[in-house]
Amino acid sequence: MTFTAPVLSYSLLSPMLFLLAGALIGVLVEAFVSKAARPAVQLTVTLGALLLALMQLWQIRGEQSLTAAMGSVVFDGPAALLQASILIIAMISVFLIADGEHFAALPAALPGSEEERQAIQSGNQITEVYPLTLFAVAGMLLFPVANDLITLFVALEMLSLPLYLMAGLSRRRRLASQEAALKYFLLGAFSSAFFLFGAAYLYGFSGSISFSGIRQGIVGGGGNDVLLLIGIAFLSIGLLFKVGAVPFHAWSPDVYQGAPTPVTAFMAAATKIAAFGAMLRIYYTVFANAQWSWTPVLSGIAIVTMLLGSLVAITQRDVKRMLAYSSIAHAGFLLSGVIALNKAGLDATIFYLFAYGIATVGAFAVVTLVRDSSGEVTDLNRWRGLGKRSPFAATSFALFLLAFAGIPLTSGFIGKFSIFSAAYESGAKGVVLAGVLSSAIAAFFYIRVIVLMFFTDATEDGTSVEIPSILTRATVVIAAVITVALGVYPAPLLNFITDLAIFIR
Amino acid sequence: MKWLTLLMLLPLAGAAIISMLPKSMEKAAKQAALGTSLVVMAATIAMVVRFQRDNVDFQFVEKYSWIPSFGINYALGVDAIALVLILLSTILVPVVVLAGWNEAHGGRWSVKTFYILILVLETMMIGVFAATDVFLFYVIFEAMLIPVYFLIGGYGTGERAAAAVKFLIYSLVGGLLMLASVIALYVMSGAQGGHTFDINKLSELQMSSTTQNLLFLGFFIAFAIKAPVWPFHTWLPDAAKSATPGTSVLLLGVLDKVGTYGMIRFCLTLFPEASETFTPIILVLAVISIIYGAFLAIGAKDIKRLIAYTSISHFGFITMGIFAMTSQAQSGAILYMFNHGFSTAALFLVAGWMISRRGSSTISDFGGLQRVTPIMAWTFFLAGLSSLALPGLSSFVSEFLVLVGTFTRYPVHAIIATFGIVLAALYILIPVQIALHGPTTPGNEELKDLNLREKLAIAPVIAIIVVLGFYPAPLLKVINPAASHVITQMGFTDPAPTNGGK
Amino acid sequence: MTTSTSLVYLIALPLAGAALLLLGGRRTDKWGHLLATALSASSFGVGVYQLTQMLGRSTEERPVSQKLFDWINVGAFNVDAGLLLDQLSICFVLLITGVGTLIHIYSISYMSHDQDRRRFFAFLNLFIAAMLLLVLGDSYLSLYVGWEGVGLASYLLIGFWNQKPAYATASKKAFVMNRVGDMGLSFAIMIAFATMGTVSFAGVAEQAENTSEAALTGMGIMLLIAAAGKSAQFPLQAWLGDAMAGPTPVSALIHAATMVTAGVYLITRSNFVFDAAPTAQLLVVIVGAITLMFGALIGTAKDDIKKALAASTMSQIGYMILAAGLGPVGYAFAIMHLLTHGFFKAGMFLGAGSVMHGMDDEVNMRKYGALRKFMPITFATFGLGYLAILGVPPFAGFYSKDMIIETAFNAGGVKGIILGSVTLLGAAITAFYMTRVMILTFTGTKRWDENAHPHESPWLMWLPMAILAIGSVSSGFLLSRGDALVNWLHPLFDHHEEHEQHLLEPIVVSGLALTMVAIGIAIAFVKYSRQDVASVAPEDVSVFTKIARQDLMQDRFNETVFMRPGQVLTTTLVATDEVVIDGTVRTVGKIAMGSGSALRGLQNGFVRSYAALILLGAVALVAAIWVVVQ
Amino acid sequence: MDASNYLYISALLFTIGAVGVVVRRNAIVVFMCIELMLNAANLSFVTFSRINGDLNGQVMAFFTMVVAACEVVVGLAIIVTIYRSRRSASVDDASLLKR
Amino acid sequence: MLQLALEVGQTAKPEAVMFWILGPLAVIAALAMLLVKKAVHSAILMAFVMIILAVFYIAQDAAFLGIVQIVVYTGAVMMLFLFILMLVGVDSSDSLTETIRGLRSLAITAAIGFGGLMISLLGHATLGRSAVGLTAANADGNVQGIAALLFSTYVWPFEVVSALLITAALGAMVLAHHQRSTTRPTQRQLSINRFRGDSLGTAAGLSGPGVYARHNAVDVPALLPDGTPAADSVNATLSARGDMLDYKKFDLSEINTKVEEEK
Repeated sequence: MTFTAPVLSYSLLSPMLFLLAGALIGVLVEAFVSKAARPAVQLTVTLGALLLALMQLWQIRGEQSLTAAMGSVVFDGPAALLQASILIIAMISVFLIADGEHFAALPAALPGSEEERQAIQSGNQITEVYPLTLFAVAGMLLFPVANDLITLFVALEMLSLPLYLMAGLSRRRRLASQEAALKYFLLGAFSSAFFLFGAAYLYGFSGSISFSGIRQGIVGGGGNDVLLLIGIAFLSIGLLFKVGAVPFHAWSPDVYQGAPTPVTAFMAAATKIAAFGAMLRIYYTVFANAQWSWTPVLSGIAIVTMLLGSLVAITQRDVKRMLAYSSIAHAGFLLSGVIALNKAGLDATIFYLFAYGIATVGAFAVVTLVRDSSGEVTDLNRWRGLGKRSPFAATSFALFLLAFAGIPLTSGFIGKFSIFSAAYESGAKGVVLAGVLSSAIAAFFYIRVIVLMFFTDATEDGTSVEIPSILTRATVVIAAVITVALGVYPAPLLNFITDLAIFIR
Repeated sequence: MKWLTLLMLLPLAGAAIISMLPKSMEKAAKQAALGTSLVVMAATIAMVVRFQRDNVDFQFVEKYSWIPSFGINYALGVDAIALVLILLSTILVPVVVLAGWNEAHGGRWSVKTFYILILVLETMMIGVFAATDVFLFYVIFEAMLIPVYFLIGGYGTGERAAAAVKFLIYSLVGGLLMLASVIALYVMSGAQGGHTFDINKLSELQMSSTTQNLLFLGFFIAFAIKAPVWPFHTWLPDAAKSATPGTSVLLLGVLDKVGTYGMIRFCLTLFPEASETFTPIILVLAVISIIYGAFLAIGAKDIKRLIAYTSISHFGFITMGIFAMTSQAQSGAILYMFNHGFSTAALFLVAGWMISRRGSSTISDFGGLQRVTPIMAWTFFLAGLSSLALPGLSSFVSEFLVLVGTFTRYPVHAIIATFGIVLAALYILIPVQIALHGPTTPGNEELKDLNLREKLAIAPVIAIIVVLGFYPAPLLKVINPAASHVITQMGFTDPAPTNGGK
Repeated sequence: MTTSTSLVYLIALPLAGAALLLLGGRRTDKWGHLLATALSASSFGVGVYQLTQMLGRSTEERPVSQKLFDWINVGAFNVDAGLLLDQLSICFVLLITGVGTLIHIYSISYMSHDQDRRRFFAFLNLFIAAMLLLVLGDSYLSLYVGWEGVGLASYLLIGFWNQKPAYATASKKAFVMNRVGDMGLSFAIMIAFATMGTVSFAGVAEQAENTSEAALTGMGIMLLIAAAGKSAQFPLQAWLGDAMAGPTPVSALIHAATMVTAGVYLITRSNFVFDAAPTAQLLVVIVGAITLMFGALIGTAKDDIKKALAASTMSQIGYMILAAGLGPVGYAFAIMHLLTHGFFKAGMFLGAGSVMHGMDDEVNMRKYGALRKFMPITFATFGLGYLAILGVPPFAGFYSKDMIIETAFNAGGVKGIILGSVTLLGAAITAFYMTRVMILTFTGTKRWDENAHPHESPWLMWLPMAILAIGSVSSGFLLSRGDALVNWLHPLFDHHEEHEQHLLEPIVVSGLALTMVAIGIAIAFVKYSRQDVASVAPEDVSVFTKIARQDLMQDRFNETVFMRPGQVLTTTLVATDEVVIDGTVRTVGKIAMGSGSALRGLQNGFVRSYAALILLGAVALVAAIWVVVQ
Repeated sequence: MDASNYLYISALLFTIGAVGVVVRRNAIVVFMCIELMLNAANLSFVTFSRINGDLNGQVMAFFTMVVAACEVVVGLAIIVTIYRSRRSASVDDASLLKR
Repeated sequence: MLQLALEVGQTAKPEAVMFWILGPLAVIAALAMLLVKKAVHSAILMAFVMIILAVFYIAQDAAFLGIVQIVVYTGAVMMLFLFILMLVGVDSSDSLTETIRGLRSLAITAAIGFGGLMISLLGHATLGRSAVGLTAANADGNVQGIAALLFSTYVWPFEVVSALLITAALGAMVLAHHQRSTTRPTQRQLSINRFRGDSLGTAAGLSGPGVYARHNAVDVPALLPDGTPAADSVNATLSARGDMLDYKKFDLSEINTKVEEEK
């Protein structure tokens, strides 16, 4: 038996390697750097790793390879775009994470205990979130570039596990936070079991673990499609769970609400990109030839997702939950890009993911700003009159909401337009119609929040807007600028995406 | 010279200047807003002078690539229809600024914000009429909602937030339906020679009649909500009641025109066959609007709601004129858009002054104003006469053209619609009697008559109403070629005299 | 056709006066009335000048036109702002400006104590201008402008004292009912354009013969509706009585002499339409006949002197309309009666104004009596008018009314007999109620309060009355001498020299008419001169009287048939708008909210049910696969 | 012996695991049920590996075990934390977040 | 029927026998796992299923996986489960009554539907190629074969899994590790605190459970000299778990001390 040494093409893996290295350094920092210095060091390390990864990505943006890491990883235009989006969003999310105050001082301490009180007094911070974030980002980078089921599964877990953990680390309302972690974890594991089961059947159907092998199996398969269909169905459950599509969405409102807001922002934005990135690759390359089987089902799911997300969002009283339902609705919109199964759909989905991700981080960043003495205030009723007390927060939040609603001159509109037109082009008219309808429903609750902030007077219980750390403010400003810029002049980015976004098989 | 871009940039520049002023300099903000809008008006007139009225193509054309990957251009250009409406907008803005000098003070936000919103709105009003790229039009069509929303919700009275929301939701729903149609057009253009939003190219698309009907509906419902046509009208009375008079003037005078303008520019141009298919239904809706709006105006207790309902009736006339497919009706409809802007402006501004003096908008709170504040009363009366289309005032010409033009093709509709003129007499004279005649209602004895500023603001409006009533020819000469071009494009010719079948 | 550049001054002068006085405001208070009167008079001067010019030309050359500017020009719809002065309109021009000027003069004194006299004169000038536009317009559309313009002026003047709610209501009622008529005019114009492609008088006249009778009948009926609205003819007559709310000079000018006769003008002007549409013509006659009787009957029961005169006006216009409906033979008589009526009715109204002026604005004739001694001039002028309206020879009414009765009889067949009888009966009733007015006002015992100090009016008031009285006396004779008016108007009307079949000899008709008048006078004498008149209207009167006092239930009819249902409809629609249309939208919102809340129930917080949801999703997918595979 | 019989077993075990997640309340038992599902998937992998004559399936199963081990660590840590806060391992008690 | 009949030499018959014995057992054990009340029993049954699976692996020429299944899964992972079960109360038992309305029937319906459909589908599945068997692939030995794949083709995921392990470790630490925010008190400090405290009652140290009582189990509190029970003498874990017996009945003052003479 001969063993050939593997060839890894490190340059294409380097963005992930930088992140993993950064994470490992972070772990070492936990061990060896004094407590006081840790936050700053960790932040520097994390941002440095992200920045290096991004720079490296820029270097390799034009390259294409099917065989990186012995065929485990495929690198092409969409991969570069998705990874870059994830990195950018991770970066501004890290700004939020760095703004202290969000994470439990001592997660191991019982909520409300003396020990916790002491930990808070001593200014303890759990800087472990930085390496955890980096691990998650690395997993997210890997997810859309995975080229076989093993890598896909490992990436899925790698992006999920840190998020499970981080969801439980909130400083305030710790019981809810831990509950969110539990729910996220249990349901996540449940769905990855489905994912795995589906993977097994795909393997059984095609006799191959690699995407190209599965595709060949679909193209030239000799038997009937039972195994394939089961495989596609169950694998899809795992993916749809991650993006929060109905009926696999139930975790997201609870988790979004319970998790520390920076984590919510990060996972709402970045996870979606990663998961949709993987979906795009899988549906556009691997399952493309079995289109007949999954498009109708996925269309149905998309329609139900849009409508349910929008309808339930109307009735929400908590801003984070409202954003969660809105993100469910957006998952539906994004699914229509997957259904489109054409170049326009690919471009549109990538653009939409980036635009939506940025706006989401921005919106959650504003949520972190609205606080009273006991932490963030997420009850919408207490957002009354915010426009008066904090024009900055209210105006930027309104901007993000308008982007979510798809009002022209915001990035959301261009995204919606491009994704719906792609779906329409592929003949999915029902999806487009449902999308339009649910956009109308959705507009209602976005406007309701704007009314609350601007047109009603504040209640007496004094929700104050804390003067935000410079980093949070930066996040909000960056997100707002990008949102408007992409709404007014999206041409450069769209062109960039159009030129680059071509899947290789 | 890039006239249209210049026109759009001027208000923005003004807004930028105002935004740099400190909050305390309220007067300076007002003056800057007035100055800016006057400059814009002057520039518009300078442009209008250069307009070649016999040329039915778009003029002052500008085109820059905006989003090349979707074939979207920043493309501007005006024909007579757009030109007239731009002129209307830019004349009304300074009037509104001057007339509503103090109306920003009751708002949630500062005075300067109010004027920034007004000027931004002006830019969009010009842009929405000037856009020849469907996408650009849609963008501005939707984006316009935002400043209006804040103007109603932030500076209005009463249930302003609810009214603003209602306005926005209605408009957004309509806009989204239109978006679906826009997307379909875009996709079809892609299949037929490359993605484009150029209105001229889109009008050459081949599509099945079912598709055309559906897409037409998408556009039409959006415009019918905007216009508003029965039964999509219920947002308007609430919005008009809650908005400041100035905002209401812009809302009814200009923004709602986007709906009727859109019907001509998009519904007719892009979907000629579907327009024909739906004409019977639309005409019925228009006639219902005319009669229904009039009855509701008669039943209205609130002066602002009353004016809103009269507008619904008037928009019924405009819609009917647009779809009657005769050059008289078409010209009449276009002229009506212009005239209605001024007669509503006059009514609303005077009503606004009455309300701000009395502190109530209930009609029965007034009484005998003719003795107390004769100038205000007579101005209101004159505006009312314009609204009931008294011959010799501008609305008459347009209303009669619509009726006579409709009659030649759809006599029954025209006959029913004509009953509206009797109802018009009622809905104007009833409030006139209650508010202006009779003994002076207690509490009104000390009301002040119009001051110089207010007189200055209303004078040009009244002048336009009267002059165009007797001498509409200058405007008609501009409008006629465009109107008949629309008719020709649709494949219609005016019905020849029938001689009663002899 | 002759063109002229001076026609516009006819209109422009009074219009300028109106504009100047309205815009000038209080500054013009001192001299405004004088200016207005002067402008009206100069307009009359222009009219006279035009007449002399016209007389100097041959028959064919007499009509004068002036194109002012392109007014509305869209496609085939070409309407110039153009004026046309022909033999018909010159009659009106002179009547309007002449009587108008006299009434201006009268008003200087009559309104001297009113603080808004200037405004009153502005409105009078506005009226003159609008009325002149009405008769001078060369197309139906220009006429329409004047048509509504006089409606506006009428509205403003009826409601001149609109601080009294009843007066304000009266003015509104007049305008709205007029608008119903205006609607008819709109329809007529639309029909004209749709069928003939033109709306100018000349164009329609030219095209009429190429046009089907149905279309012309339709147009004719619409014109009749228009005429009925403006001229207070059945069924749109109800506003005229209430219109007496305006100052009396207004009643004299607008609601007696000029505006209310515009309907007659319209019908005679549209002779080419009616001549070709017998059905419409018949309707005209019927409307005229009904109104003639209607007005006369109301007149018998009115105690308000102005309302009695108003009823009389209605009735007399009924005569004119009837005449106009008789075709080419009747047009000239209609115009003649119109002119003579303009004199004597204006004179009587001014007389009534003079009485009221002397009686502290008392209008109830039962509170008058024996005023002959206190107001001799008024009595004299009023009396001359009285004789004229009765048709006593040789006063003006004799010539004009007699002709109409005669023509009515000559209409032939049953139609002729019925119409002739109606006109004769009308003459009798006219005699009755006018005598009643005379007796109640000027003779008998005085029934007024001690506070009243009846006195003769100043010369500024009686002078116009005197001039009009002269007209009442002489105009009939002058106009009919040698068929002057008939011949003057002849070129305009297509008089086909039909074989005139005389049912009754003219002299017989005159005799009959005079007999009827005598009977009417006699009854009135018996009823009012032989016994004392109660100063309060007696209640124990016949049902007929009661109904007549209520204007033959016309208001109740309108109320029941139009107003109440209209109000109900309005309320219903307001409710519909709120409940049904807005309600539907709200319901959609509620459904969305409701389904949102219901779906929200899925999110019950239990992780196990979330897992169940995922499991169900998986089952659904598997089931779908199963279905596909089977 | 028909190798596909293992697939039936695998499917049954998977189903039982899935139902267990829904019906059991003890978080640890729920988690064990998930592990059962993963094991069922592994059995499928191994069986398919045999059918396909290809070791990739076994490698995948191996990865699954490793990843599952990591998941267990994280999962149990979370369960312990929530148990310590709430004194209960019942997943039903964790229902603060809803609606 | 899935045409996968695989005649693997002479092992065919023994494998079938093994399968038909162990297969049903595995299913029964799995079902029982759902039905037993105590979590510990579930864990044991789970381990049982896993071992059966290990046997299946080995029977299917996946010897390496079979061993790993036993060593890692059953040995380590299940032990971790049991360990945690101990921590949260080894004898804690689930009430099997369903509290969420309709959920159980729903779940059972779903399960029957799911299982039935899956089996039906598998019955319909065809592969279009004949089953191969692992004889060829395992020619160099099963472990060698897997190793070759693992360290060449799958080296990248293999490396990435290390990150996953670090994450797990880090996560467990974050959630469980009590970082001290104050320095640990020395013995000396503790003594001082004890004697300087408000009461000298505990100065001599806490009593052990059950010492002076009539009962000497660890879950019964000690009685202090005055006869009152010392609640903190019971291990905190036990009391936290609610396993401490009610001390009231051992309280001297509560005990009937009256000696009744025997008759």
